[in-house]
Amino acid sequence: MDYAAIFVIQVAYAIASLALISVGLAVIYGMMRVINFAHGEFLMLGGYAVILPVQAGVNVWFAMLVIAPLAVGLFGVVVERIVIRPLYGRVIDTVLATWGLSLLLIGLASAALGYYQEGSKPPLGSVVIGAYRESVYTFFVIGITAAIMLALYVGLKRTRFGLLARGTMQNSAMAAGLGVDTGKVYAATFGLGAALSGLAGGILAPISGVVPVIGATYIAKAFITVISGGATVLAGTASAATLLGAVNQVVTFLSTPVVGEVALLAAAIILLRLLPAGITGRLFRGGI
Amino acid sequence: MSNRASSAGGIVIAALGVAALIGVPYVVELFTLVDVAVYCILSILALSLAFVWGYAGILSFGQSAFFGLGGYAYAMAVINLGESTVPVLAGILVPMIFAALLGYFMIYGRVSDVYLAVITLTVSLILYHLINSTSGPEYTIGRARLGGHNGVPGLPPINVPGNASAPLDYADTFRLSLGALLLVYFTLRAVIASRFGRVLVAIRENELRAELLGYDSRRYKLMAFTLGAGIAGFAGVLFASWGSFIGPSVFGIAFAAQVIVWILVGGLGTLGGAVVGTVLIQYLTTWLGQTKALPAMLGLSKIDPSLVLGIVLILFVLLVPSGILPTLRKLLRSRQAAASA
Amino acid sequence: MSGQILETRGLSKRFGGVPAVDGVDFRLAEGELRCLIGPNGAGKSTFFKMITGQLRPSGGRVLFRGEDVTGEERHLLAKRGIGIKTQVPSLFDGISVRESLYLAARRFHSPREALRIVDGILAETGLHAVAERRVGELAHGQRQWVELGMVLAREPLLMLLDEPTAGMTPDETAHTAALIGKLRQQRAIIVVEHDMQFVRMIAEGVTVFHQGRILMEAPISEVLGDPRVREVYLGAHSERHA
Amino acid sequence: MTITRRRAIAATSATIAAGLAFPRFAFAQGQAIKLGTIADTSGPLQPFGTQKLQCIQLAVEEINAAGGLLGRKIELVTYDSQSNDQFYAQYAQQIALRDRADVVHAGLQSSSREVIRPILRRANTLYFYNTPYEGGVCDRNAFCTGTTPGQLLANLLPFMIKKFGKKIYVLAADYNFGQLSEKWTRKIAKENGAEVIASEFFPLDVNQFGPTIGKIQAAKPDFIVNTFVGPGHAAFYGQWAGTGMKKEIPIASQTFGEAGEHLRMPQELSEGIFVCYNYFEELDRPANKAFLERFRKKFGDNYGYISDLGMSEYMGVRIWAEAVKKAGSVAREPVIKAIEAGLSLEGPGSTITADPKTHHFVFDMHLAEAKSRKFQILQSFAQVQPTNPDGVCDLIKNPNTNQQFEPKL
Repeated sequence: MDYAAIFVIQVAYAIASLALISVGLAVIYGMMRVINFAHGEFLMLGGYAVILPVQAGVNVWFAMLVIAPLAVGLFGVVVERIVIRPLYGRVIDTVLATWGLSLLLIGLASAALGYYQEGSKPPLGSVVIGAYRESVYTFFVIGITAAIMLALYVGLKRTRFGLLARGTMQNSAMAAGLGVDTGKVYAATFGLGAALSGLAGGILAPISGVVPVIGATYIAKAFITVISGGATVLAGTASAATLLGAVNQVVTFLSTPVVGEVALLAAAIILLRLLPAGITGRLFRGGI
Repeated sequence: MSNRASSAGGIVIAALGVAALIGVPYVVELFTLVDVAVYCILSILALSLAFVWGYAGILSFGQSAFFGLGGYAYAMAVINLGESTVPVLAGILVPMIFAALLGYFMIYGRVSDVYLAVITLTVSLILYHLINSTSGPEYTIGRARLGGHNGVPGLPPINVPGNASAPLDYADTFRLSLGALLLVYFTLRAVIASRFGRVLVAIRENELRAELLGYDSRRYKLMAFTLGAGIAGFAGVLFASWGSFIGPSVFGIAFAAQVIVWILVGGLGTLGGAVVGTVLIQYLTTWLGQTKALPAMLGLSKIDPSLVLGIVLILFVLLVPSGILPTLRKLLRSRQAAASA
Repeated sequence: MSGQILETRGLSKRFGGVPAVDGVDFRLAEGELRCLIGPNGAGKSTFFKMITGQLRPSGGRVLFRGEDVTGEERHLLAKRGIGIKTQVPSLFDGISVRESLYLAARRFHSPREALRIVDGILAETGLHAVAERRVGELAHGQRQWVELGMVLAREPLLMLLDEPTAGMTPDETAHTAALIGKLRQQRAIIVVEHDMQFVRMIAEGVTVFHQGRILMEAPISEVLGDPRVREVYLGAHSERHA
Repeated sequence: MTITRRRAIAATSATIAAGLAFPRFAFAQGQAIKLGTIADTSGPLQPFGTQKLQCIQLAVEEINAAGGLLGRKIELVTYDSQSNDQFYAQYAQQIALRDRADVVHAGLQSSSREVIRPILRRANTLYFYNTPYEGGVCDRNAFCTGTTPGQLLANLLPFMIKKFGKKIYVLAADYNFGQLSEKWTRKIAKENGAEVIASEFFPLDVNQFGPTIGKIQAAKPDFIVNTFVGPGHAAFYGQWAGTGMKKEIPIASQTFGEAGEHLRMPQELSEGIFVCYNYFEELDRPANKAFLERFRKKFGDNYGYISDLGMSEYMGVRIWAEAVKKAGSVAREPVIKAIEAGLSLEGPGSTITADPKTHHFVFDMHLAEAKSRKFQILQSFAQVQPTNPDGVCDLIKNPNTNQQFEPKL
């Protein structure tokens, strides 16, 4: 019975972490149709934006919830200006340029920081569930992911920025005609996606640590989640993360982490064959 | 005019190639042969993607997976059989069959360009994870262990067909690799000039129109994808034989990225560009693995190769999007025009 | 029945619940030339797309020469002998005019035959001057000719022409009208047109589409005098400007 | 192309040589002796590769400073394999065929060793593998100076079993090192009346251990034995402590601390982990103190930690140099014969002595526990013999043997 509880918690955690690592990518892809191949490295930067300040004595929560999203978000705005903007409309070129950015960031991080795993213990301690113990931080990750998704929903649905952004993405010429500075909206949207990635990287850093190539362990999963989810940012990410996260973790419990990962990827490919436009391709047309 | 120029170019390339095949082993030292051989082999891989992406318009971002499958198929077969003729064929056929299945899935499913790119890359990563988790002794094909992360070391090289006790030496390996490169290059040129190739280009330009004219674009694309996989697999066979080793890193994201950088740097939509890009970039990364001069100049302890690859990729996309070869041709042409004016 | 080259029965297409084509029964005889007219959004292009396999019908059937071809693949429909010139020219921008025409002709003809057809079309359409240019470099009117030429090169039994004269000069339009007049000797043709002058030049039979349905089918003179047609056009017109 | 390439290479090697040249000695004319090495100095294995390369550099520099070998200078030829076995294949060919190195000291992961070992054997280039590993390599062309399970696990496991109990849970890296180490663990456990109740293998990029930690709790072992490799696996320690299991189930590791993990991790994560190596910086020996001083002088204080990984490289180069001196030649055959004569050398951590039959070495082993970011030595075992299961490897009797022997269960 206790083992069942641990099992359920771990499945919920897998779903949450999948949604967490995907949501920044989903915002950028869903709203701008830009496939950001440097997404994994945005997560990596978010991780360092927590680990390094904490070593310098900064409070871990402040680093995680403020520094990481802010730093990576600002970086995203700069990247949009230099690399993404000249390539709008050239989907493949954007993929290649962001792939280049990804390699560049890995190279920079390994030159500057190396591969020394600092290691840290997740804050918040542990709880006892029957004969088992579970880290409280696991619950924190599940909770904060739900909070992020909710905040994003409200933000895109209810705020002026959300309205402008959605309008610009649907018809930029029209939005420009109405006096919207579409350049700013694109930059802000990319920045928002980057900030979410930074936040996600920061939240995961105390668990998995950070090394320059850590992005590679996230990137395939994030892509698959976003693409399986389909056109809508939130409903897509949430539904795909739920399905794939559950498949991944259940199989991992039954066998090994590797088989779990393969099951996730295979499930996604079958899904894409059945629903080429993703889970929400048909259901939530025009939603978020 | 341009046709005549390009066929003249072809004759020059062929002549130089044959001369190199015969002459080079007598004049350069052994190691240079070994080195040039691997450049030839990787160029064959690049050519396969240059064809699939540049002419058939299929964004196969996981092209290196077919290279890896070819290498692994060769490795498994040659360890079991000893003689290399069947393993070489296996190394070509296995990736082709795999590509035919995967391609059927994607192309007949009418998966869009970008999704196809992500799916091929993901399939490559799946293979990476799968192969990487086969270290245990239970993963054995006949007498050959898949080896997981260890890879499959100590492979017997390709031998003179039918005679397992006559493995190719370094000079032979060089001749085989260069010969294979020339063969693949000219075969692809012929394919592109054929009706099949011309229809492929038409499909790349406008798939809908090609279908409205009665061409079954999916069949053409699947055939091109499968052919490309066979060529990549062939390169994988040569690579495994060359290094006596094949390991799971050929399925990794870094290697997949490299192949794309080669094409992009050389010039998408050309065959020669693929070779130029491969040689340049491969030379650069190998050199970075051993140089001390450049980092010392920049005051760094060392330079991470991915840093350089990243910068090259970004700069090319932003500044030289058509790649080296087409840009050079354009420059040359405009200079000729200026001179004749 | 053997006289019909094309027949649709209750052909329908809905986009997210909104009907674009709504139960259309349409007949076209062998060798007939018919014009489709109707305001924007009346469903004409959607109708064409279902016949050529670009869209799968939500309901109803398409019969070509008496055979049910509903939902067949595009290339198979093309193989049966249906050719279409789309509303926005669908071309091979990166390759030359001659190569485009050759690829169109070569699909169902031997190389020698294909070359002969290409030369004929280049002469007929006046494209020989730009035969070696890349299609992407041509002016809009010329692009229309290239597409028309590609449809002709295949020598289809049924030609669907969606606004063939859009963007053409009056001279070119007249030339097109003459060409269509000549072509109809050998095959059935459906033309979607807005230009009533042009319609009058080429056709006697007209089908009027409105809101996804056939409003009326009659000779051109009758259609132009019909109050319903006038209302549809003027109504739609005033709505657009409201 | 060829010409520019050669020029570039010439320029490169010149720079390498210039960096190492010692102006104080005028070496006898005659070519320098070439010592080739391939190290993972970039990529995820960089913390290991850097340490290993530095130890080789120090050893070479010391030998050159003392007048070189046979009056000739040693020239170090270095390649960065970028944590990629594919590059090992490429550079091994290069070292053997182009550089024509007299000896190669290279290899970190067992997978990289198995890539280069056949290449160097075919090229008749003498090879030293200076890394603790899973044991069993039997190849006359190769010498292995690292510890083997017969030295490491055979001392660590009985200690753990006596102290904590008989139920063992194994966590290991998923390649030959981890796979074979797990086999050895089962064999040695059985010999000591204990039992491996479960084993899990992880590819090197795995960094999430939630489900595994759940499974361990369900299995309730008396202790854990891990063979973790690389930065991804290091994330386990934080997750383990985060679950609060740290105090419940002790850990013995075959690799912990080898990249100085205990120095960088929060103290509570490393506290109480048991290890057994042939070298620790903490060893209280004059030779060790002098070595560390020389190392710090060359590389500064901020180098991390030197473990048996680095020390094996240092000793590998040293014992090869000793053999060259004894043989009076740098040629392969005399050098092999010199070592096979039972060559012995006093080093910073231990006296090491060649085992002629297996081409492995005998040395002192030390069992230690991580305490306050240091290793506290609990017990030492003098001159422990290397692994040679059932004495199957005998290179004196069967010099043509070329395989890796595995434990029989």
